[in-house]
Amino acid sequence: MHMANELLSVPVAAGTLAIAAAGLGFICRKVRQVITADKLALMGILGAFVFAGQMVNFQLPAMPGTSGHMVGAVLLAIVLGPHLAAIVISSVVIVQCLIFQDGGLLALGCNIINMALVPAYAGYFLYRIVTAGSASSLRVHIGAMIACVVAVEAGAILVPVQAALAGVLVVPFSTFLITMIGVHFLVGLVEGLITVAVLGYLQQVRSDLVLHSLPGKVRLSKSAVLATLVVFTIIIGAGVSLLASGLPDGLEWSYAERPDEPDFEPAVSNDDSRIAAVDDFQSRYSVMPDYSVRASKLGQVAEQQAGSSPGWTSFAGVMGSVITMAAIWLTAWILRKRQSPTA
Amino acid sequence: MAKAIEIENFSYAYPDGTVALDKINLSLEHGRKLALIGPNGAGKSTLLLAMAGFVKGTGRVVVDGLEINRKNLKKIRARLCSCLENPDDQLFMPTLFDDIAFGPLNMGLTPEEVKARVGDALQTVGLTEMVDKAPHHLSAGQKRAAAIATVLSMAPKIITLDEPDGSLDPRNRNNLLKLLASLPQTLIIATCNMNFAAALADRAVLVDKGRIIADGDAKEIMSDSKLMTEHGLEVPGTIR
Amino acid sequence: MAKAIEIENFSYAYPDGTVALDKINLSLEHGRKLALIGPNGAGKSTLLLAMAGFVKGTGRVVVDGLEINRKNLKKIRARLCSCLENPDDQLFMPTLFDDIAFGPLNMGLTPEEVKARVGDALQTVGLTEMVDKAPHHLSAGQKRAAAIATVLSMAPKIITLDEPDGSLDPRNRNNLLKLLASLPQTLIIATCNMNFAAALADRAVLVDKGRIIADGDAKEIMSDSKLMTEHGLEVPGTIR
Amino acid sequence: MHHAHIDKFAYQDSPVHRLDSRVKFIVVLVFTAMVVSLPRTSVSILACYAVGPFALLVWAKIPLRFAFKQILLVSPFVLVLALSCPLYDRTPATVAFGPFSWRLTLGWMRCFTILGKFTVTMSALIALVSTTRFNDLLAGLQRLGLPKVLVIQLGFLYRYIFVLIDRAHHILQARQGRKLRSLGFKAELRIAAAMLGSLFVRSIDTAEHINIAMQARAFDGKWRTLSRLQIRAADYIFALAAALFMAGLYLLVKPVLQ
Ligand SMILES: Nc1ncnc2c1ncn2[C@@H]1O[C@H](COP(=O)(O)OP(=O)(O)OP(=O)(O)O)[C@@H](O)[C@H]1O
Ligand SMILES: Nc1ncnc2c1ncn2[C@@H]1O[C@H](COP(=O)(O)OP(=O)(O)OP(=O)(O)O)[C@@H](O)[C@H]1O
Ligand SMILES: [Mg+2]
Ligand SMILES: [Mg+2]
Repeated sequence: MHMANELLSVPVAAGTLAIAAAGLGFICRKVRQVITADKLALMGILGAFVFAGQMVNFQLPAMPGTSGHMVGAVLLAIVLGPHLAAIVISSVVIVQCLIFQDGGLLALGCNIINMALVPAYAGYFLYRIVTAGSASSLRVHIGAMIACVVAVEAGAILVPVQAALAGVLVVPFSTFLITMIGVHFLVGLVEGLITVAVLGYLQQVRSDLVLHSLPGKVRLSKSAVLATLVVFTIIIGAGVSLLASGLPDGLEWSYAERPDEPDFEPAVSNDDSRIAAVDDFQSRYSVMPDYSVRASKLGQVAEQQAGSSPGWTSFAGVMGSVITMAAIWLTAWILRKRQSPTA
Repeated sequence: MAKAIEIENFSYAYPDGTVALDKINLSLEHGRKLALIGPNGAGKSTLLLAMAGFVKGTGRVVVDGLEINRKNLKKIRARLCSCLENPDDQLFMPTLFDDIAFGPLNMGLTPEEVKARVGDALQTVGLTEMVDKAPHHLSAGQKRAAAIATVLSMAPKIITLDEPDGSLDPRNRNNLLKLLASLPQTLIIATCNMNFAAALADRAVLVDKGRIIADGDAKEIMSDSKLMTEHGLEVPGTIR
Repeated sequence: MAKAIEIENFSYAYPDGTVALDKINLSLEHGRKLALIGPNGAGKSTLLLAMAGFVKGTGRVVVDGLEINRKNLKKIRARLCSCLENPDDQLFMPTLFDDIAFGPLNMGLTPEEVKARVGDALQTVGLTEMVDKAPHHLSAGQKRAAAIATVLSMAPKIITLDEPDGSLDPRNRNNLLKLLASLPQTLIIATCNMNFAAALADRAVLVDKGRIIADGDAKEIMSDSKLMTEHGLEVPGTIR
Repeated sequence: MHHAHIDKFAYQDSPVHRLDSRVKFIVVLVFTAMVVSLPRTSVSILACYAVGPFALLVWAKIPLRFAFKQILLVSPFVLVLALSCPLYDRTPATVAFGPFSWRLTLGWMRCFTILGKFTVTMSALIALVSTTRFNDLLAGLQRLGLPKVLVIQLGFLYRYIFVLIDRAHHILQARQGRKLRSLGFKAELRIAAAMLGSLFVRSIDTAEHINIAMQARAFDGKWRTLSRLQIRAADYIFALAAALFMAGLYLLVKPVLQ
């Protein structure tokens, strides 16, 4: 599920972008020695494969009219190893943003973390642990299935966490979290089924691909696998439980104000008099009041506003913008008209 | 009896705005072998897609008496079967058997009937021993034959083929010619190899820039050297 | 002067055991145009790969006086350049400019030289205006020409081409023929289209089942109808 | 999904298309950050911000219908979350707009802000990507510090999206042509897996061919490209104008409209 700009605050966006950039930079540096020339084309094409693969849909049972498709993070992690898969899926996420406008520029950090880094590593680790190097198809299939469900879930859980940290939504954290977990359990299940089925096909026609023998595949040692998995579980578990248990009423702490508690002080108070004056100005003339309008005063403010002037400021703003746009459009139209007969 | 294909005033533009077909009118009786000829980018492949209902433009396309629309599409697909340009696109199942059984299974036949169909189709194209092979282990000529078998097993009345002669050596091409000539079905073949078209078709339709330029007896059209060179083609050696 | 290509007793089997080349002996002077003919699966593509050092078998391959080994490989790549069968495999960069500049850049030329090379190559194949286009915006014939330009820009002495005539209509094929005939380089062309081979080559090598069956003057070999049909080929219409 | 829409307008020519990709990218990034940081319930100010992307789209001759369609296409997730706001925040508020005034809840205003911000930032992103060729954007991003491995990777990805989408289309057509009824989930899954698997195997084969093509052209593992990026006077003017526009909105208009 693509995170959107609008569900983030600038600090959260900047933070996640920094984490994603650092992570990707680290991986790119780490694999630079092992990436042989022949990996470059392979990685790019498998990225394109993810897009093309998403077009192959199939009917889901019991849900007429819906169809599933594969995302492919775990499949790529199994075939390419986690580092290369993380790079490939990250580039897929970047292209989704830059070409298909899925998820915004600011949300890119979140999306890389949720959809590329976490699924690639989590999926790969689980797969490695379950299969333990064995090529028995039962183990491969169970491993892939678990890896898909957990990888998809792990990424999905992060979405409400990030949104809650940003504090843009009013949807209670627990509701959002439970919805995401529920929906993505199904998504992960479908992903798991199709990944297992594709692995079955590959074992039949190109078993070398499944058996870790794609030349130059970057692998991790078993202890690294376990250690990272433990750390990862602790971070996710701790983060989620902290957010869910400590703040039962939906992370209101992150808001500057508590409408249900009129006495609640803003987390950030500013005593600069100019800012206070602007604040005051804003709250008095606010047509579309921000949360900074005290709920207790709201009725009052609204009554004051009714029929008085402040509505006109925003009216002027919107009308001015609309007129400007119309003027721009008209100018462009006239210019084009004038160009086309001569051209 | 209804015509095999009737197209009235059909036009189609790709999403990027390329007009691939422009007011096409065409009608074809059952049992004929039609060659769609034209230079690269003429619109041959698109016309074949339109006949099978894969692209939806303006105008009417009627296949064996059924107009193409959502309701009829399934019935039409059982009567008109298309064989794509690249056999690798057509052969995606792990074994040849699965691939050839795919269509009949979808038609709801019993397992015995399906097996019989697969056997017949393989025999027609001469691949009986290959039944358990994976498609990517077949040679170029065998892949082409297998792709045709996947379509034959559905026993359609009409078969469309897109450049079936591509990347085949002369012997394989002759084998394919013989196979296609022996099929009783109505065949519609898009190709820019004039020798192939001349050897197989009794009727030719010359397409260029999305329009039908000429339509008539294959020999007559293909021996008109002015017409052919004007549209990037050549008079086939066998006619000249 | 050294021969363009000298192959002595070269054999190669694919990892799955298929013997693709079996004791090949071949030598070719500079400036010749050689057609490698043979049926599907004969080993033509594999032989071209061997000439460029992409498959390592037993025996000796010497290119322009340099034996193929790891040390010489870089030098050889600047002298012999191969163009693959599918232009989509050859054109892998996002724009035509980048694609054609790829080889010269790898040879360590200065940016000015690279730009000059790109300009020349594009002019030779007649795609000068397309320089900023993405490959997926080119037509079939243009893609083929562009693939040849990517090789020309490296100014090699020897160019190998794998089925350059595939899926082209007669006009595009003639344009390609003219382009190839006008090139001063040594050309080695694998094809199973006999008309194309006959129009271009002065020497022909007939390959089948990984062996060289005949080697000599192109007209002579290709007009031997017994030999040709025995190996799945045909006498080209232009000779008959 | 069809690839015809991917770079439909990036190859046109207009003053906006000719701007340097780095400048455009940074301007759009800063613009997005500014819009996102606007207060959570301010809708009218968004109209002023919308002038920027609108001007770019019109100036670059990108049809507005295309932009709107594109925005609509990617909106579902945001739409669901935005529409859930009114359910959870029912604090009443009065909205005055010129001669009119309404009673609403803060939840609704949040919902409108989220959707408004979404529209404005998305149109800015669309203005960026439909006026910039992807490879120019990549070259720009590389100059801005994107790791080289990722740049190369993205270049290949972009190039082969078109090839593989075509292939996927053909495979889908082959299935569609022979699929006359549903065979049940198990068979459907098996068939989809076979299609994906064969696409995957062919992708790997293609990668092998590309390797050969690269090495045939003297590729030795070191990636070299000629950058043809160039910052010109027009770019400075554009950057200045964008900075003035954003600063003006921030300093002058925002406090008044609040
Ligand atoms: N997916 C597509 N998107 C946009 N335009 C397309 C697409 N496919 C084909 N076209 C264009 O439509 C026109 C007709 O294409 P079509 O593939 O039908 O030609 P054709 O006659 O089959 O050519 P060829 O001999 O090369 O196969 C061409 O101009 C082509 O560039
Ligand atoms: N990657 C591979 N693995 C195993 N066998 C292969 C591989 N590629 C080719 N072969 C086999 O090697 C032999 C020679 O193949 P090659 O591709 O050189 O033939 P060709 O003469 O180019 O045929 P065509 O005209 O079909 O291109 C064939 O029998 C083929 O099946
Ligand atoms: Mg075609
Ligand atoms: Mg070959």
